[in-house]
Amino acid sequence: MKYIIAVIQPDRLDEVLDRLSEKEIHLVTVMPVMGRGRQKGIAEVYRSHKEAGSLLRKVKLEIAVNDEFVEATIQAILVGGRTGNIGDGKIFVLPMEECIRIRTGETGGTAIG
Amino acid sequence: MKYIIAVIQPDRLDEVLDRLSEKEIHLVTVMPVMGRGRQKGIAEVYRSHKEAGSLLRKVKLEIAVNDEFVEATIQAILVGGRTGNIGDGKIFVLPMEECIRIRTGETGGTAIG
Amino acid sequence: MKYIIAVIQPDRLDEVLDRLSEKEIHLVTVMPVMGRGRQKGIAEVYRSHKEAGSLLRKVKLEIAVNDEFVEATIQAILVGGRTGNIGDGKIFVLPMEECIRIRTGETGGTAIG
Amino acid sequence: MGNGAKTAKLFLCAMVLVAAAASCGWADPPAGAGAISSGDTAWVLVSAALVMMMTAPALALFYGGLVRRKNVLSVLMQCMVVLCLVSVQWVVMGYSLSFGPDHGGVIGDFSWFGLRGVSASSSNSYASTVPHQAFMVFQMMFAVITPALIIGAFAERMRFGPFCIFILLWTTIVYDPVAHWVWGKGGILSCLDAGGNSVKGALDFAGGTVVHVNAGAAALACAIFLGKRKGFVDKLSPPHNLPFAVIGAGLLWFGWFGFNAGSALGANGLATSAFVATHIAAAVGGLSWGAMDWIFNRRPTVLGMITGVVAGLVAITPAAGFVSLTGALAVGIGSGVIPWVFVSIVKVKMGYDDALDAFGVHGIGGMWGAVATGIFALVSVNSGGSGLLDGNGSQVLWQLKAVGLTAAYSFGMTFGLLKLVDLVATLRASEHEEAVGLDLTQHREAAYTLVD
Amino acid sequence: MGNGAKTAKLFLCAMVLVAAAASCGWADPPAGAGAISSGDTAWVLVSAALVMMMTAPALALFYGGLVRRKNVLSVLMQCMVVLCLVSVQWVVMGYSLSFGPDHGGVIGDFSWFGLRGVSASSSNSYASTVPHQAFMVFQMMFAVITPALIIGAFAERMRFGPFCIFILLWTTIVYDPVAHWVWGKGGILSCLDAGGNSVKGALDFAGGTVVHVNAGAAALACAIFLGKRKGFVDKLSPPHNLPFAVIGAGLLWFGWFGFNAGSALGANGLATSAFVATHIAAAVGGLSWGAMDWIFNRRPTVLGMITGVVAGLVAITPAAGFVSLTGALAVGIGSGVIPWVFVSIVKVKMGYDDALDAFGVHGIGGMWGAVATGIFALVSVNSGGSGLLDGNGSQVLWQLKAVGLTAAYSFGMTFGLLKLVDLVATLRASEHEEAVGLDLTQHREAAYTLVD
Amino acid sequence: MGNGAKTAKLFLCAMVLVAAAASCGWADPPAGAGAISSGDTAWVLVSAALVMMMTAPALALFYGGLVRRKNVLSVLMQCMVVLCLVSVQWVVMGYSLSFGPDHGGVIGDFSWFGLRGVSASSSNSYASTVPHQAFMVFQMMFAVITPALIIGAFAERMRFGPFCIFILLWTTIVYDPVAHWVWGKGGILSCLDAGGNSVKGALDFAGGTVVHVNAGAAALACAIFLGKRKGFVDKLSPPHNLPFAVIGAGLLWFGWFGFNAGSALGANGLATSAFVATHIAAAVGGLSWGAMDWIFNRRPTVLGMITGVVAGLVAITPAAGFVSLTGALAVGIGSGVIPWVFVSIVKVKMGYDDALDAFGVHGIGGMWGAVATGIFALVSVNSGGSGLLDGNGSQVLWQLKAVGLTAAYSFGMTFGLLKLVDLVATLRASEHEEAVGLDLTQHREAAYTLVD
Ligand SMILES: Nc1ncnc2c1ncn2[C@@H]1O[C@H](COP(=O)(O)OP(=O)(O)O)[C@@H](O)[C@H]1O
Ligand SMILES: Nc1ncnc2c1ncn2[C@@H]1O[C@H](COP(=O)(O)OP(=O)(O)O)[C@@H](O)[C@H]1O
Ligand SMILES: Nc1ncnc2c1ncn2[C@@H]1O[C@H](COP(=O)(O)OP(=O)(O)O)[C@@H](O)[C@H]1O
Repeated sequence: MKYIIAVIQPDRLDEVLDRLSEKEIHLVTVMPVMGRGRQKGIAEVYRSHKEAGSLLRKVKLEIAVNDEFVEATIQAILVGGRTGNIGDGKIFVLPMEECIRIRTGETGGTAIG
Repeated sequence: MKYIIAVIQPDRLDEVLDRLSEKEIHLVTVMPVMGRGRQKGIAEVYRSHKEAGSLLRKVKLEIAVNDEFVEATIQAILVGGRTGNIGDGKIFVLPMEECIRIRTGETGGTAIG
Repeated sequence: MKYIIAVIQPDRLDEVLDRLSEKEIHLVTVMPVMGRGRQKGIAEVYRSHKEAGSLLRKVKLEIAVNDEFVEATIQAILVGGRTGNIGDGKIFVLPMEECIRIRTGETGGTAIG
Repeated sequence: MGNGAKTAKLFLCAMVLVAAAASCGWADPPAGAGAISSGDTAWVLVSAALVMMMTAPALALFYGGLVRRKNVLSVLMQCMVVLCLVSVQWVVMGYSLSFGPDHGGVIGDFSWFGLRGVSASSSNSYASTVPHQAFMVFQMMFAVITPALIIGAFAERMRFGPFCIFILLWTTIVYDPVAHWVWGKGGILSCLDAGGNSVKGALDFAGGTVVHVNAGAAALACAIFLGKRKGFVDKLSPPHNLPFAVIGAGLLWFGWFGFNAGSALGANGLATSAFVATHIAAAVGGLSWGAMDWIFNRRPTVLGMITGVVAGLVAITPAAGFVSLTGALAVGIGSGVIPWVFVSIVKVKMGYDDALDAFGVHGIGGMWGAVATGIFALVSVNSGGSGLLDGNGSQVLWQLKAVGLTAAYSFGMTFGLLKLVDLVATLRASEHEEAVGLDLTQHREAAYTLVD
Repeated sequence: MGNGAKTAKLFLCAMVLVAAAASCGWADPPAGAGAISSGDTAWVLVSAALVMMMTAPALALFYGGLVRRKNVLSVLMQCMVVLCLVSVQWVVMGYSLSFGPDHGGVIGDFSWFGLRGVSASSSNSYASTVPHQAFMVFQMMFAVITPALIIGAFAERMRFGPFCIFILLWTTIVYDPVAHWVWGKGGILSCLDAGGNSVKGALDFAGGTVVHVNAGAAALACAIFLGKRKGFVDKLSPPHNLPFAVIGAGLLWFGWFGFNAGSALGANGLATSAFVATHIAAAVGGLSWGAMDWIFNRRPTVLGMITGVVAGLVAITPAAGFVSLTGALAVGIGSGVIPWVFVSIVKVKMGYDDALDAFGVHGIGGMWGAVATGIFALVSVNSGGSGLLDGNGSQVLWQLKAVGLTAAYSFGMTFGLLKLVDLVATLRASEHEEAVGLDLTQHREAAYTLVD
Repeated sequence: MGNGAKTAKLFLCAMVLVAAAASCGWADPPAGAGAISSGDTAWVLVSAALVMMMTAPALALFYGGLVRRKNVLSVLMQCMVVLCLVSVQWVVMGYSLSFGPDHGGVIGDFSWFGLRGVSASSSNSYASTVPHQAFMVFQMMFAVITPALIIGAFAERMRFGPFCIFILLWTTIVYDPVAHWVWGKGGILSCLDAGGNSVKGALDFAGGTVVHVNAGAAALACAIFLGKRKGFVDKLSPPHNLPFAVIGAGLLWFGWFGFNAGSALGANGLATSAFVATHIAAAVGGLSWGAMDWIFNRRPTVLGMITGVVAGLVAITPAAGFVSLTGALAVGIGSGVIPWVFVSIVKVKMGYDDALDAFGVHGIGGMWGAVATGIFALVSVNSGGSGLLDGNGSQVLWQLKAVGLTAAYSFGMTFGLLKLVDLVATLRASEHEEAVGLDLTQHREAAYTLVD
């Protein structure tokens, strides 16, 4: 089982979610984040004071999947999230040891989906 | 050491925190997230335009624990978070290699609590 | 490759980001969280009703790095984040198996930076 | 929710009918008496606009900021609907029932149904220097805000359909008679007999009893009838947006000048005196509540300050046109202390869930204000009222009578109406609806996006 | 963006010139006629302040709450800039072009350039009981809000520099003539001939045609010209802050009393009548839209309610001073139903992206109101206007003529102006600017912090 | 914090005493002279309400939106407390000290203590057509907003208890005398001698010197005395909620019509002229600041626009009733340019931490306005004032004298008072309090929930 974390552009979220659905990956957790990356932040200016302004709004997705779904998940995110511009973001794959469904107490591969 | 991630219903947060405290698990990080799961989102309607509306408000907890606390943590979340309805959420257990307390620089098992 | 998670005091963020930059660690994802730790929360009072008030505002950083950067990252966070008071927070190091840059599809160590 | 949609269809049809009905008559009303003053008319119209603004956005924000994120829209919606619904009820029959020709001191009648005979150009003896319709529309805003105040009691757990029905019944069966008792010519508590002559009666300059005691008692009934929110008292999130509540309080204060000083029905010395008294009571109410917080809870809180300000405004409402500076200061101190004690101690002991303290602030504050009016009213301020300090102790009894009668009637009738409506359509949101929040379940909307 | 900075330099220079130019003349204007009434003046000044408040913060909030987080400042900024820019244009020449001496029924002239001859102390025959400048400044606020309404159509995708140029051209070339046609003495649609005598013309009490149909038609042109936002229609985030939109709607309602009842230009029976009609149409508009939502979308929504309220206010605007309660109720029902159908069904079929329904609400609502005025105007309410119900069917034709002419002129000219401006500076934000959001790309600011 | 609670107890006791004290006298005041005009009274009361609204919620929002999330409530609280505290001080003695019988041109006295002799029904010669109390309450709102403006300088780092003491001292020892100098009969800078006859003096129509220069100089003293916030200048988060600041600015603009046009103390030509001048200066101020941003920072910003608008309003305050359109345009341009240069360049060089630019905008803007009044005042606009353009160069000297005296006195006394208060109770929040935020540490509240 893997825990996949992806940071994407906010306006690609709907697209990525759709692509994931197409591959039968329905369960996702989403949250707003700020990111510092290669994409240059736009320096904000408040009453002529320039902010460092290195942080940009991004969206983070977290998806726990069984091993056989890892590739499909990555592909879906790549297809949905890619614009080809700097700032498209990253996918991180972490190992996961256990998954439990709170409602039923089920564990492991069956709990994940 | 494990890094436990749980996604729960927002209104179960206080209950889960209490259950965790009872088991002497005090240190927790909490954040609001949106989740797409089996629970059908309620389709929002704005001026007769129906949103896809698949994302629901959830709360995510992250708890780093020593191995001997894993079971207790999971149990506390299960007891506090379960309503028996779809949407109760999941617990994910990830391996963790190191933990450092910023204040003291302590590492490992002693830093965790 | 490691996935480093740090929870710090909100007002240390700028400092930590600067320290990280100095060590050539530019890529970071940041988000606001609430934390329950050893630092006693301040009990809020609303119309004489005291809240449990155990949750305090914190900031979470997530940084994916190649193994050789782990130490530098931790040091930067320790230096930038430490005030010496309870509540300074923690650093968690998780193993990471893969990293993919969405824009190019690159993977592994080259994708991380 | 078929019920709801049906109710909605009924709305639409009813309004078409009302439009049709109103179309007979109204056009050229028999002239009243008294020359229209442009200054007084400007003042009354501005005041009416200010009081309208108190319901939305002021009260809506004040209440909306105090609930949880998932219910804020439901509170805003309830305020908007009360504003719309009661306005229509008022022109159709509410005004006539409240201020129309008296029947036994208890209620008006349908003589002015659909504003028949309520002239836009000439005045009525209720307010002899402004058009009759200006008086009517000013009074409308009071009828609107009263049920809106009750929302605070049942916030976060009432279903929307039954809410609408309840409000419509409540304004007709509770507000209209009570307004008639106190303000209508010939009303049992009124200072005017059916012929418009001055008689002994309860003093209520701008609605301490009619609006606040009335709404407060109804709020208590609602809180008890609907029961506690899940998680009450210790597992409830704090106010989701206190700045909203502060904006709301600021705008309420602003609007209250229309409410109280506007009740002089002219731009004159009485309006000025009421304006000053209103402002001072609000300021002192805020300071006193803040001081109580500071002394007993170790810190003065913003929520405390604005609650005290509102309590001060509530308490000065019946008194504004009757008391001097001394009275205003005294009313202010009392309204920072008495509701504070009630909300912080008594309420907690009683254990009911009045979500936003509609009873604690408006009910208790209104009662204090009504009694204080009986104590501090001075003939030197307003020849129409003298109180205990002027040696007229009986006025206090009149005030108590008005408060008692109104509170009892309002509490009892509200309870009855809730039971009635509950038979037709369950009032209380289901456990699931409450957990998910009223915004999504009742209105299919979310107040804020998390991501974009 | 060198273009932008250049425009900015031009601004500064232009303003210095204007100040210099205005300095010749103006000082001691030839006195008009009519005694100034302090009550009427108080009312008109308050009304002007209220209408100013409608553009910022009311409309700004209403619109700003409905867009995405990354564009909210751009909408607020556009409202502020319109307010500033058009105010200056108005005193320089807009007022003169709109209300100055008539030329062929089509436009005023430059006689009152820089307010030359527009007295602050004596009145003009447009409003005989208030200072001429009070009338001027009241009218200014109408000139301001009209282009601000159009913002709803092109929200989230127009670059800021060209926007400023467009607004300045639009107010001069579209608003000023249309205002002259309908309200100027001698205007082709006006009820006053060049000598100020009553003649047959279109009825538009407070700007149903001049403001709403005009802005609505321009909005449609903008939506079509600029094209759809990326992600339209299914990949767009919902309103980022609905409570803001509700505050905005509440304040719009409050301000609209100045808009409509202020248009009586005095604190009198007519103002009172317009006040009541305005309030009732708003209330019924809200209820009707809510009912439509409930019936056809299963739930009444807050956004629906406030949209209906605004539609009701839009539709009653031309009618406020001409119709009785019946008319107001009818106008209200129509404005909850007709724009609802348009926005929910017709617009969807047509497929253009009018981001915040500026055409659907103001255009369609304004048209309905204009026609309804022709139907429901009663001489018993206002001797200056009779409609179909009074047996004067020809009034409906006048109304249709005014709507048709205004809509056609506004739509055509707007399209032309957009093309023109687009030649000089691209109107549409680049794909990247749209993705990152206008706040950061156009203004280097973020509306909210995420962390601190 | 025992200190705080003790202060709070003192509040409560003091207020009871005040109520008692005020109860002797006041009742039936000796009548003044002049017939009350309902139109003028309506206008002054509305204006007083508008100016009250400027402090809360308008200024509170403007300031509150610009600070960090953890301090927003502390700013709102400070605004509310100033409003409450100064209102009470004013009726007790502030009004008497400011406008009561003159003593040596420096200060009034306690003749009108507790409003003794300040009639609600008859007028005083300060304003002969409205009740004396209406004038008093209108002036009260100026006394309220002045210290509230200073909050911008020490935002995010002042402890609440000492803040309260400081404000009370400041309004009594700084505001009241300065108001007397400029507006009181016989004041050293006043245009009225002790007998009420016109004499040479400084022109300050609505408080450019009394309010803005005064508050600005005090703000500078506070910024210097309290020192920099931790993280200043590069590690401070940007404004946490700019839309709040925009709402605040919009409402300030709206309220400023009461501030400036209300200062005509009647609904007449002068009010109209002041209304127009106010509006135009605000608009041009916004445009000019926007243009400066565009030229020198590459993008026009929303924060810049609204800062310019406020600067324009500040600068036109002393001039509103004295200048023509030309003057208003010139004042507006200057107030977009001069404070911009100061805030963007001079302040940065000087390096003090005036958190929200209270000195930069109100101090500098107020000085510019005061001088500009001396330049652009025209007898043709107001027979009471002529400036350089009218050939009366000495007026500029009077203006400079007023500015200099006020700024010096205010700066010096403020510094002294801060030192004094600091001896009793530390003004500056501890490092820990500043890091956690004032909301939690001073008030035990959080503005927003993160989760629910
Ligand atoms: N190594 C990393 N650790 C944590 N977050 C990262 C890392 N690399 C990228 N990110 C996140 O992804 C976002 C996009 O990265 P960026 O470098 O701008 O784009 P790209 O990957 O296309 O070059 C960043 O804003 C940051 O939030
Ligand atoms: N595999 C997963 N990966 C990421 N998040 C998940 C996953 N499964 C569930 N979640 C999170 O848990 C929430 C609840 O899941 P849901 O399927 O609705 O409930 P249940 O587990 O009771 O069937 C989801 O909204 C989502 O945020
Ligand atoms: N074991 C843990 N699991 C998850 N979050 C933790 C853990 N320990 C600390 N945290 C986070 O770090 C924050 C600071 O921790 P705290 O115990 O207050 O400080 P310190 O580490 O200086 O004693 C907490 O509020 C919490 O958000």
